[in-house]
Amino acid sequence: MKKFTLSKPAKDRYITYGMLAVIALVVQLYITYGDASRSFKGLLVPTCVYILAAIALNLVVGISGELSLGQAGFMCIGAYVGSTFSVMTEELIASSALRFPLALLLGGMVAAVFGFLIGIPVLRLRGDYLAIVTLAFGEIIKSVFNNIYLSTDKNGLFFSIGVESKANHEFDAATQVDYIKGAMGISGTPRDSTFLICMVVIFIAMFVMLNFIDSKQGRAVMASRDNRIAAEAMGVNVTRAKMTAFVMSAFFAGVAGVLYSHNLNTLQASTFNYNLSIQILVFVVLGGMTKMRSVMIATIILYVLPEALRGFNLSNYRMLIYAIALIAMMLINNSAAIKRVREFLRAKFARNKNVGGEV
Amino acid sequence: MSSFFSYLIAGISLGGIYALIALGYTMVYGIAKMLNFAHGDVIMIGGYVAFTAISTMQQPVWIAVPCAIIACILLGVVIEKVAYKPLRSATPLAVLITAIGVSYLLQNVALLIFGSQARNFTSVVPDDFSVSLGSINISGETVVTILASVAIMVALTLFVNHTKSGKAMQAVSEDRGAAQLMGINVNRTISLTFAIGSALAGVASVLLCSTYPQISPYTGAMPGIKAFTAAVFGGIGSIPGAMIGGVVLGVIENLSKAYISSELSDAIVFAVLIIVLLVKPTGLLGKKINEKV
Amino acid sequence: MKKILALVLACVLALSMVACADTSNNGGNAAQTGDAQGNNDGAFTGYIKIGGIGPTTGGAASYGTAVMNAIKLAVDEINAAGGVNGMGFAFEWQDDEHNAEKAVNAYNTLMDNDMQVLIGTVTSAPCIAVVAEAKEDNIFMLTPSGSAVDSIAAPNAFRVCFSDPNQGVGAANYIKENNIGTKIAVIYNVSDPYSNGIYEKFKAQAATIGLEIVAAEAFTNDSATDFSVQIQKVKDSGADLLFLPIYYEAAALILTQADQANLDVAMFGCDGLDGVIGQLGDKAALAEGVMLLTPFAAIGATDEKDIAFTNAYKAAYKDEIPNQFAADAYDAVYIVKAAIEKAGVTDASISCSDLCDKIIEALDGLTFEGVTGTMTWDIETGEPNKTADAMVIKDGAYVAMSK
Amino acid sequence: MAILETNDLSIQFGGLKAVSHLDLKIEKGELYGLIGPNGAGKTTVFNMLTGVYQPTGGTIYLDGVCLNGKNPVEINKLGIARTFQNIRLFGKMSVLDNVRVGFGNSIKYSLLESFFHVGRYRKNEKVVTEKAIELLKVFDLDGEKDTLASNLPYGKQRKLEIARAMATNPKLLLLDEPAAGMNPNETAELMNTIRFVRDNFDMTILLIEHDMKLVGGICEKLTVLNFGTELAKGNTAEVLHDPRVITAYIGEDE
Repeated sequence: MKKFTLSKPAKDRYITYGMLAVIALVVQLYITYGDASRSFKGLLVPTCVYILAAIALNLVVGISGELSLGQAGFMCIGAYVGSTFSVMTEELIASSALRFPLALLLGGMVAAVFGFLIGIPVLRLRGDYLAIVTLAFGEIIKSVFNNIYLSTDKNGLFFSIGVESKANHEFDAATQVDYIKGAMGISGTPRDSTFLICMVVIFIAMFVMLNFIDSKQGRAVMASRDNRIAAEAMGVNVTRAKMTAFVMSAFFAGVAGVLYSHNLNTLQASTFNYNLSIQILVFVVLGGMTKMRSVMIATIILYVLPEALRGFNLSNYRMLIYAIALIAMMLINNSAAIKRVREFLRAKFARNKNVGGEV
Repeated sequence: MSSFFSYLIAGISLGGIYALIALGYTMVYGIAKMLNFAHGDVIMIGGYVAFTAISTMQQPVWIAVPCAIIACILLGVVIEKVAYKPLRSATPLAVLITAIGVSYLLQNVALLIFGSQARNFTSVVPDDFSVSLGSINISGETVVTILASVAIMVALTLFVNHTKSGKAMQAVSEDRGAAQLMGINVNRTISLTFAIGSALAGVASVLLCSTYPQISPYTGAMPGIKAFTAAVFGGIGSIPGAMIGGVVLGVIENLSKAYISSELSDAIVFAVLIIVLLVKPTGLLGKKINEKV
Repeated sequence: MKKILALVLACVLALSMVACADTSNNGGNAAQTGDAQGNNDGAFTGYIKIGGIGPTTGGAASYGTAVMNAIKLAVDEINAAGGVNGMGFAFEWQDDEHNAEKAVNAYNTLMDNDMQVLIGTVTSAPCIAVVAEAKEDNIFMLTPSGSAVDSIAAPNAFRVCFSDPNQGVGAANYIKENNIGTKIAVIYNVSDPYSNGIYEKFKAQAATIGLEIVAAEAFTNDSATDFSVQIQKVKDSGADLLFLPIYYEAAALILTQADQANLDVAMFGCDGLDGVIGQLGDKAALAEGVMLLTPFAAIGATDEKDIAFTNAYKAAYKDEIPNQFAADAYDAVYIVKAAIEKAGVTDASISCSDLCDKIIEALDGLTFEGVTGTMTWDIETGEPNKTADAMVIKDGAYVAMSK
Repeated sequence: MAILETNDLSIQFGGLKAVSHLDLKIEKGELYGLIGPNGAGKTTVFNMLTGVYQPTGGTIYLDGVCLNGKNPVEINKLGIARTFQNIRLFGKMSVLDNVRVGFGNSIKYSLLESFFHVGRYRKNEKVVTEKAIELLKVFDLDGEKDTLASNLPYGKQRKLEIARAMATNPKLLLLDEPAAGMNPNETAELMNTIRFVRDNFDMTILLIEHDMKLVGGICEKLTVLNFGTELAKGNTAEVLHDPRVITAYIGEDE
């Protein structure tokens, strides 16, 4: 009888897929048949958005080994593109089952194109310099989108950066429709993001990313991370490898942005500031920067923690507690004493010794 | 022409503040190799201490300013002991995230103690320090800020190059392991660096709040990010670089507001930063890194 | 896996801290008030639960805190005075960090806690997100300060303050009619929907009625400290009036820096400027001569209601002077009270949707006299009809401008 | 025709002439040694051959193709693979993956195929994995294929570097001090492995080494470098007995 075996990374992948399926099923059953609270239901889509943004960032930070502080910028692009598309085509394509996937794809693609363009200069830099340039791009994107105006009237499309030219433009008031309104952003995006759609998107993203990691292109990325010079000597085109990871990350961050914008009725560029980028980075780092599913779990815990604190009667202390918890987690995770305890435990249960295959 | 000079002076004034904060950033980064994202918030706390001393307790400036500086040093040292020291051997990213946690913590503590309302800060600089150049008036705060940042830059350079502790810092910065083997107490050196960086934060806090006479729990956040940008601009880790980076950033910010677009000035500043880093990947005065194969 | 374990442990740790903090904290400005354990134990037949949403952390925290404080003050006053139709008000506040997504989370939490009336949200953008939710629940929603047009884009949403276009157009017309200035310069916050919204309409209206705008200078939330360039450009433009559709914190800095730069023009602002005297502190003299269109004035108020409110607020919150946000929120609670009284609701267990219908019905034709003026509502749009008084700051107090 | 030929190869760093006028000629199938005292410029030669540094003078030909001006990736594709003096493994990847990175350019499938693990992916991955495990068997590393490279003991790390280099299917293999840090037993084993590789894979090998036992044991020809210039070259036995070489190694008596 032929023995059915799976390679280690493949086995690991199926654990992740199983976990996703179980989460999707249990939560969906709970919100359909159980008495889930409003806030529980309300948190589902945002949590999924951050999971997607975080695992996408992990592709750059964990797998590619570069510190990026501009994830919010790509989310911003995806959110704006997806939202504008949906708002403008809401009448043209009535079915959200058709329109929403198109919006997701479009948002992701445009973000990926920007990822590529930004990647060209960014990936020439290393370390903290790369980090500050991604931060700079994130801020530029936010700042530019904050100034975008897009309207139509019977004379056609009007687009401007800056309020001046809009205020000077003569519109046909009867047919004027404002889509993007500067700092006010976009209102009235159809609310197409549901928990199930989010889970399907996360599943696809996870599938593609994990498959990528277990392929020659993915190994090239990790090799470039571990040792750039050796990777080049082994014929790995380091720039192309890092670019692939960067663009993929931008794509999924863009998709996360579309999911985000289709969960709310309103969208402003100011939401996508560096604080959001840092927030997502926190999820990734606390998730250990290696396994995608650890990043996912860290995201769930860290996003839900401050929201769960709403239930207690101490709104003033909510963010304070979050800050303390964050520091405590970092110290617990990294302190030498805890590491020793962990080593000791590992030695005792030597069963799973040093397993390879970064997933 | 006269308006150009006034933009320039305003830029230098703004840049002086950035430079002062950037010096603290660069000092800590250069030696401890960590981005202390909480630096801006230490400044905010320093500002509140000075505010409390001056406005609430009616103390004179010569008591309030040292109070702010000492408070910042104490705070910096405590943060370092509690939050950063246990992570000496961890990845730089772990320390970065911890610093972010500290930043949130300081903001929220200030929010609870002092409330969210921005407070009016009484300038510590007497009015007669201001200088008039023709039609252009340079405020006393600007004069003091620039003098202070130049003095601090010179003092830091002398300290790092000519004292035993300073040389120890350089050694730790070059190679922590080797420094340890040479008998340098790495932990103490890094703690000293934090103390100095925090003292600079104390000076910056008083001058920042005097120049822009308001203080709120979020006062330190944006100047912190801008100063970090300035430090990278000048070549992070380089003391004169931080000074030049700060001033150049301030001038670019104000000139782009004046001549290009006041709506997009934030974007323009960051775009210039990107261009500079593409031409000089380690900033204006940064050291080139060569990896031995 | 062990890392995850550590994470979970840390969470448990954090939560246990929460529990500790919970028991130790009863002071400060805790957000919940008027619960059954209040001093009117048993006096009320039940409680109408009012929810409030706004930023109490983050950069916009001062606005949210003012609203939270004012609602609490009003609720306490009403409960102490015997409530409404035998019922008391209960109040719960949730922070939204000036973020639309968090505002929706906050709204959901409040709905879980059986909110019946929503006063909020404080800032425009999150308000738009919450309106979409509130529309589905048909809960009565009254925003004290969400001034964007879309902030009340639902039949069940109303506001106390003016809308942005309303203010922009109003300011332009007032300047023209009273001939306050001919060459106008503007400094506005391009990253703030409020400021941007007013400026956009102001500019359009100025073009229509023939006001000349000689300089329009922007700043952003990220660069809201140094205004020297903007001030210099205003100076160079030869403007005779500076229009400031911005909030008082930035305005205080602009006034300080304009003084340093020897800029000598008249200044004119909207309701956001209210609070500038307090913000300037010992430099309050700089605000002399500044004009603003505002329905409420805490300092130098002559109206009885305004004085009473200002004093009560100062007494309750460490001498803090109430700003426009606080005044709007204070009115909001009393508007709800007036509407419930008029509707004759006596059963506090009424569903939020039924209560909403009754309140809206009552609001139709209701004339409310509050600290921010006398107002009625357009039931179709949810906009208030009220007049803004033009004020000028004289000797550290507001004085009505003579027309 | 020689597989590797350098003519007048020189490099200068600022004013310092690190290597000057080096002529190397290595025939196919040879086991060639490059020796010399510390700081003689041996690793610099490797860095020029692999494109890490660009020579400031002279030419490099591999199998008739000029390598001047080419980058490390191109040179690897043309057929030179190397190991490093200070081990440069992909530390956080498994032993198997380290080798599979080496095979990266010999398998062809598109990014889209790797996203969904379809098309050529399955077949190619299967082939590559089998080949990689075979290669690991040669170096006696197949038992540790799932271990992280950084967790291997030192001697095995050196071997893994050779295996990884072999995976790129080179014409010429450059080994930079392969026996450094090994005990005599390990060194002896390594000598056998190197010979095995040369014989069974039909490989040409150029190695830098300080261990004279290894050099004397397996190298057929030697070039001795001193202060960046060629001191001697020829058959191993002759070169090792050359008095100039002995002086350079032991130092001059004064």
